[in-house]
Amino acid sequence: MQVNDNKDFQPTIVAFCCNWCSYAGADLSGTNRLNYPTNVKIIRVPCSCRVNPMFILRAFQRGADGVIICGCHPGDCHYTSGNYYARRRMTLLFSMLDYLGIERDRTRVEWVSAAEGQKFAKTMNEFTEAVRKLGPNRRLEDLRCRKQ
Amino acid sequence: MNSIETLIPKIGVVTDIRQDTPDVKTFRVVSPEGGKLFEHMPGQCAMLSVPGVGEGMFSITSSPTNKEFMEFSIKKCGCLTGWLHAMDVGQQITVRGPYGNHFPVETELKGRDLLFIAGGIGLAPLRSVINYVRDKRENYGSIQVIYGSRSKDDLVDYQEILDEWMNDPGVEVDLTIDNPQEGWDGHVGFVPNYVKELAPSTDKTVLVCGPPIMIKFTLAGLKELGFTDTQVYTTMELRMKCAVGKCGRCNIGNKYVCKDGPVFRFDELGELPDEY
Amino acid sequence: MQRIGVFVCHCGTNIAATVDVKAVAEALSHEPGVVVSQDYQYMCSESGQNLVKDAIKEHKLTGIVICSCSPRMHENTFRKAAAAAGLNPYLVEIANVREQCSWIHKDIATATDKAVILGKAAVAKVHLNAPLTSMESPVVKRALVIGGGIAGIQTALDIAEAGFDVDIVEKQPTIGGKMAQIDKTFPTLDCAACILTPKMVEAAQNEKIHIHSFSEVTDVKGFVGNFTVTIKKKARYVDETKCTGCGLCTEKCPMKKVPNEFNMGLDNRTAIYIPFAQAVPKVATIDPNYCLMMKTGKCGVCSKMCSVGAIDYKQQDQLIEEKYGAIVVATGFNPIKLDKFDEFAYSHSPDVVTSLELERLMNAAGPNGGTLLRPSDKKHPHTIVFVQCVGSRCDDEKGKPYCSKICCMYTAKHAMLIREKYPDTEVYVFYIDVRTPGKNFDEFYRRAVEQYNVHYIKGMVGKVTPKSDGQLDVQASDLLANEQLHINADMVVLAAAIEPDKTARPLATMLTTQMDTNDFFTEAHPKLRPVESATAGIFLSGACQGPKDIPETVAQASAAAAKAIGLLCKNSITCNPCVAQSDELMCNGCSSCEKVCPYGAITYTDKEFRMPDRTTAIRRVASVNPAVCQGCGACTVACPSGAMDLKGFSNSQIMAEVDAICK
Amino acid sequence: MQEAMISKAKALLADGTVTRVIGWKRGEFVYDVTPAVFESAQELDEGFVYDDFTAANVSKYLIKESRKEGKILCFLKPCDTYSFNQLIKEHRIIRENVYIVGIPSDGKLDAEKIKSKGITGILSAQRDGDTVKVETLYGIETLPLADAMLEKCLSCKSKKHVIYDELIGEDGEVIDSDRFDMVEKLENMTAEERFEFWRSELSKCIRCNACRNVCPACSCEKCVFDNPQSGVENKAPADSFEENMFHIIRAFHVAGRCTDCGECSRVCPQNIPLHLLNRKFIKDINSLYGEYQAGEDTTSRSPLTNYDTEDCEPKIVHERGVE
Amino acid sequence: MLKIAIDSLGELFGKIASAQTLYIPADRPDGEAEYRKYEPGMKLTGRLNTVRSAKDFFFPQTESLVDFKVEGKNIEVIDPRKECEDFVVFGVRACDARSFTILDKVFLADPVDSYYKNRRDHGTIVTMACTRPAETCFCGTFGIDATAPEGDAACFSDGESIFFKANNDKGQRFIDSISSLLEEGDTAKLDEVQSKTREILKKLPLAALSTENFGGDKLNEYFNSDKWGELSESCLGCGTCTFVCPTCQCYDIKDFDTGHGIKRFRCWDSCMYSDFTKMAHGNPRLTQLERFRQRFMHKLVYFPKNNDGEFGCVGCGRCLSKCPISMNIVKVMKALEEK
Repeated sequence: MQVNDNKDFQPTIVAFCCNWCSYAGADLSGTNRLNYPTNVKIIRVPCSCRVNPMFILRAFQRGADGVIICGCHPGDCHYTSGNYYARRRMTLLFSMLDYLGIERDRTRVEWVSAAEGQKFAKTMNEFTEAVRKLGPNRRLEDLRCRKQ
Repeated sequence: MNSIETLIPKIGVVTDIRQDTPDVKTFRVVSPEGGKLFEHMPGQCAMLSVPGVGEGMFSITSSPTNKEFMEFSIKKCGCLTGWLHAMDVGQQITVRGPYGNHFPVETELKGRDLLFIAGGIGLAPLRSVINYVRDKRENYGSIQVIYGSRSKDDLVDYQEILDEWMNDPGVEVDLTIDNPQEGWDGHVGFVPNYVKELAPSTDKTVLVCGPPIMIKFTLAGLKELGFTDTQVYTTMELRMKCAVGKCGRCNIGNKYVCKDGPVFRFDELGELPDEY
Repeated sequence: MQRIGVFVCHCGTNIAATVDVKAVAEALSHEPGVVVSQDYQYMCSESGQNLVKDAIKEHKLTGIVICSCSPRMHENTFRKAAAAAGLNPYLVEIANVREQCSWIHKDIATATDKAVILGKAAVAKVHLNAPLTSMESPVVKRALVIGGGIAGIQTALDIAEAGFDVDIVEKQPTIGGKMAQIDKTFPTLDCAACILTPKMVEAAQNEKIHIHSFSEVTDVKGFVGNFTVTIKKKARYVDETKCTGCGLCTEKCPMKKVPNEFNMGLDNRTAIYIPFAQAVPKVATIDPNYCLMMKTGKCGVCSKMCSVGAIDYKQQDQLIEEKYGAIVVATGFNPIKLDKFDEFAYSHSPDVVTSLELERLMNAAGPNGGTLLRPSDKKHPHTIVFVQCVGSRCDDEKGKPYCSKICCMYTAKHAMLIREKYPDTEVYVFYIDVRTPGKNFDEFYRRAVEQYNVHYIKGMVGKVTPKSDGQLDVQASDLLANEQLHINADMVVLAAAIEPDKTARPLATMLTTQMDTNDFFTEAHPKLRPVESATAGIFLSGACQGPKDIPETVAQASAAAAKAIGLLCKNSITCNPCVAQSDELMCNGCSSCEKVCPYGAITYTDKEFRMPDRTTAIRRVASVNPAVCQGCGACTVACPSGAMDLKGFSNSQIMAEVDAICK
Repeated sequence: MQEAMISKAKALLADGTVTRVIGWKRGEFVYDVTPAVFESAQELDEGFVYDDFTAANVSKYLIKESRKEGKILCFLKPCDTYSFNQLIKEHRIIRENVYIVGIPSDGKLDAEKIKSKGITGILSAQRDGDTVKVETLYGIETLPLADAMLEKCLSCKSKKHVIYDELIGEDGEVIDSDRFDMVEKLENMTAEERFEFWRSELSKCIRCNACRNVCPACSCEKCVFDNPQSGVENKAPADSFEENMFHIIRAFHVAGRCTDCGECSRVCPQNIPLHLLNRKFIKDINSLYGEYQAGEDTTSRSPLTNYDTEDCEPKIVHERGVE
Repeated sequence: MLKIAIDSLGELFGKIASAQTLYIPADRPDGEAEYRKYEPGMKLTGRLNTVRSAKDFFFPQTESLVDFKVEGKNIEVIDPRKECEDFVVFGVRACDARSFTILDKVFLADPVDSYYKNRRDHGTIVTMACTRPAETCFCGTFGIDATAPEGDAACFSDGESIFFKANNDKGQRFIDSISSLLEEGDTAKLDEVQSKTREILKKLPLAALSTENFGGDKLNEYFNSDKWGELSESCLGCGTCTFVCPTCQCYDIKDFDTGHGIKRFRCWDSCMYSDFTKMAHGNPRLTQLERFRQRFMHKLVYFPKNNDGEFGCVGCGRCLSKCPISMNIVKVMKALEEK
């Protein structure tokens, strides 16, 4: 596949984190000083079910190279069922993006609890690396927004 | 490129902001180097814009005889106007214009007795004409201004009306507000009724501007008094978008408000389909 | 146009060491709408807050952005500060540049860049923030305590003391929990039953306390101040209101071969039983798995014996629904199952017991009436080996990664008690570390070693092998002496790790509270809010939150009670104003949102509208009950027309953040 | 059939059951029929038509029509009944104000498709078994029926009417169609090929909104893409908005609600196979969450407003198909 | 007349494309035709016309008008206009060729639209006479001769060769630039083809359609016609007719925040869209009836009234083919004419 592993490429990564689990998990990885790349920028949402597919496409249009959605583990949603809806929505959306020929590794859903600071950092490290390997998002970007 | 391009705006600096009424502010705009951005005639409009927020057409409220700056009286009613109302002095905006036709101050109106009838923010475009004819007083006959608003606080340019127009011996000003209010000892009542009460001479040429409903009843009142459509002018700037007669929006029948208007004589409007 | 103030916190050096705070403030000062951008040592300090307040007034700010620690930490602090300065508290946004920036990055340049972007996102969002006002919702003046161990009992007593009704739901036929099974308590060595049972009685007698024993919580709806809980009262086949607890039935019951849970299965009980003498409520319960009447339809002895006619073989599970303002979780712990620890021969030899089994073996009300005898041959044991950390501090799957905290102390207690009572018995304790922080704990441990000559050996037991002579070969290593040992023991006692009760996980789901990976409930803040869950109105008491000894449990129980009382004292609570809202003009009435709402907060009504074509039309539109909505946002995505939006996290706000991050 | 329908309509008008009839009106040519409302026997005689070109799904018009005074008669083809049912489920149509007569359909012809075969100057078209005879200004052409039939009819999913007040003719059955074949074919391409395929198709979009405006599932009072407040308003093709946002979100918004009526592809002036987007969602929903046919009934919960605690994880996308 | 053998068209296109960008109508996999930038090997379509008209080259669906950079209270205006490069649009039909007369009256009227003019100045339109008109064609209604198209230069095919004729100086320059490939040819066969085509044109189903009942003087009569309700009833309010129309030129001006500046762009708009006339003060055309009426009144009444009787339609027939519900200008004309 890709010979060039895009070592120097600095992807822009948007992480939607639910307020109750994953955002707290992200905080915990901060509290524990667990390093992950600066490429990851977190947007706090109340629940993973707040993430509208439009936000994801919007991020890609505006130049994001990867989008990750983090929520409570299934069964642990603060709102009982939000992440179940998110799971269906994201599964279908990702499947559609895949169908449209968009690189699969640009999107990801990960369940991270408030206690999983370690997992959060690990996930972000892995995801960033996967996106870095893919190189810049060219298939979903809006050219007008490309950084000059 | 060598063509007269009007879709590319100029930069204007807001040098003064005056709160006229609770929802109307008057903005003074000059070019970054100082002085006016362009010359205009009374009744003409300009397209003001804040990049990223939007463009909007506003009548130029100041008189062309003012050589230092242009003024726009703007009522807060949407996204762009909301933004304009929130800005501070020193803010740059973009301006393109002037657009549209103007009141025939140098032709039909010359030498005539003039009656201005305005309601609410409708005074904004007429103010340009009123101050123009006041400054070229010798060219015109009598000047009468009938102006009304919902309340005393909603009278646009009230201070200027008090300080200048009312002190100008050549101008007769008749003010009215819709409902009685403490501290108001002037006339109370709607503009169209007040016009009928005052029963101005039918020799006068009338310039009317205000909300559509006011215009409608005023016109009916004027007709009762014996005025004809050919004596009455109005301006309608509400419908414009591109301002250059091409985007295909502001037409009433075959007339483009931004190009053939915004100033119309009522007999011209009468020929158009009832779509305004 | 907005007038936004940006305030960048140094957090001492927590932020400033890795993020160039001055550069951040400078970069953000150029963002549209930003009229003031400052940095300060500690924004959360009083002077820092004053700086913010003064700027709000001086610059007539319409929104503020604080670049600081996590909003989970100080969002409320700054919201209050804003409110104090006359700015709506929801016009405050926090850019998390500590937990999500300075603490995880090392390179100053990139960390600063990231902090600027996070700040820009917050500025972009605050541009679109709308002032929000909180609604008030009434508080039901009644609390629910789930779990009737010492934690639950203490919490209930404290809440009742404050004058509020409180219900205890206990899944066992009696309250009392683990403490009731314990013989003596460390470090005072007083009898557990002697200090617990009075509290149990007190709870039973308190008019404000209502005990639902042999019951479970099956459903929880609602929100802080207004929970609706369904409690299943399991059929005990005995009418609680009639039973006097005389015990005649239990004496006469012909089915006497039921393993006695209370004594850890070390002896038997009858099919109709009262767990122990001091049980509260002192009511018999029929075990339908063993009752001959229920299994074969032939017996009915207890029914015949019961003079008050309390026996009811046809009794059904009963569901009751009750409203509560606060819920305290006190589900406690259990020792882990040791079937995976084959090396200790727990499953193979009856003489390998857990510490809790030892408690029963030593207890006067236990199977041997308080005499310590080997379970296998009821002989007096002369050599007893204690193994510490069985399943605690364990890296692999079969155990738990955490320290169970109480084992060191209770083992010292056991060793001491044995040596005291049976001086001829040699006691060996194999440990990894001996942890004795706590008042009088280390003194207690040293007494065991120095005064009672308990043999403490640092090292792990490798294998316990039952020998043909009935003794146990304990193969172990002494790490300090660096030698392999073989001890012929009569008994081996395993300090099994403790884990949260199995009922906790489904309960957490019902309560929408979080648990950690070990199924302990997660507290709202590990330091500052240790007895609250992150879900408002749900409090944590005792070992359900983490391993605890009795004094700690009782302390936390009272703390949880205090928190619950604080809530119940209020007549109403302020609701989260970040709730969904439907734009009726855009709403299609399709019901998608209604279907995904977990709270039933959305209803549809037919309303008359003036349509764009100047006609009026009756349209079916959604409306959200802001007191019921919890603001998850599921409806906003289900809504195709975008009519449903979430205040505080609106579509445009989130997209503005996205745009700011991506540009 | 047309005659039977006209006489049924006349009878229902005459006995006062309905005050209006929605159907199709004859045009200038053989194929340009327009959905229209008829109010009298005379209007029906003059213009009502039901033939090989009456493909338009009239169910969406009933949102508006069912809110008018008086009951309206609508003739629904099997596929149209699914759309109608779905609109009932979404509370968009007032059922009491509609009288449904189910009519059979053995597939409709597509003038655009005939033209795309190089046939021009169409004067008439006649079905004859498996062929279609087209009379043109330049002579008579014959082509296989499949080359002249609408895509949506070629992959017809059902001849069964799921809702009606009465039927003309016999009711049919749900068909075991091969409608997912093309989706599967695409799934089996490489990501690169899929991207190329969709980019070349979707980049043709001129954002005329015909697909959206004709779609019975797109019945929003105001589309998010038209609403300046939504933050994603976008009027005309600007860079790749249509490829990367509009069509994806439109398909997502109708996912679980789309009955696969095929109108989007029928009306697309650029012949973009938009139904393949919707069918992808339908196929995924069927395979991941169990068979579901939108519009089959008026009560079941749509897959996207439902869940199962044992649902698959999104990473299933990574684990299956061709990368 | 100068001609080139059809077999040598590739050579001709190659030559044109070597000097400037060349667009030709080519086949698409779906059987429709569209204008494409010429690349070697590309063939001229056999279809009568393209889905999208040639107006796209001069008035593209979206174009950048002006860029802004905003910093604090200051705004920088960046003029993105560049002199357009020369290009040729080959194979434009007579109907589309006439559309430029109409578009010119809008965009080149004072104040001149420099974006459009720039492209007009640099674009050469080479038309192609029709030989196989379709049933939807009614260009004759507007006085257009499909066998003698306008444009800068016109081409005529006799089935074997293509003949060239200049209609103006620009067209002549174009022919001069390719004259090395052309040879003088006999037009006898062409004349025969042309007369055959004229016969067919007379027999077209819409040949009888006339504009005599339309024009500026019908303003109030048609505006107040009671036919609009019925005609607009099934209109979906989509923009298909507008966007495939070679003469529709309504546009909107919008700002787009790219994250590092504001792009003000112009995009096509449709008077059929419900928000077309929506402005801060309200929307004067609230119903589909009003919007539908506007489109047809504009083409059939307002435009001729303002432009010496020139109608805003060229009879290309695209809306007849493409309207999702088959409502179109012909049906409107016929309905309005009914008394």
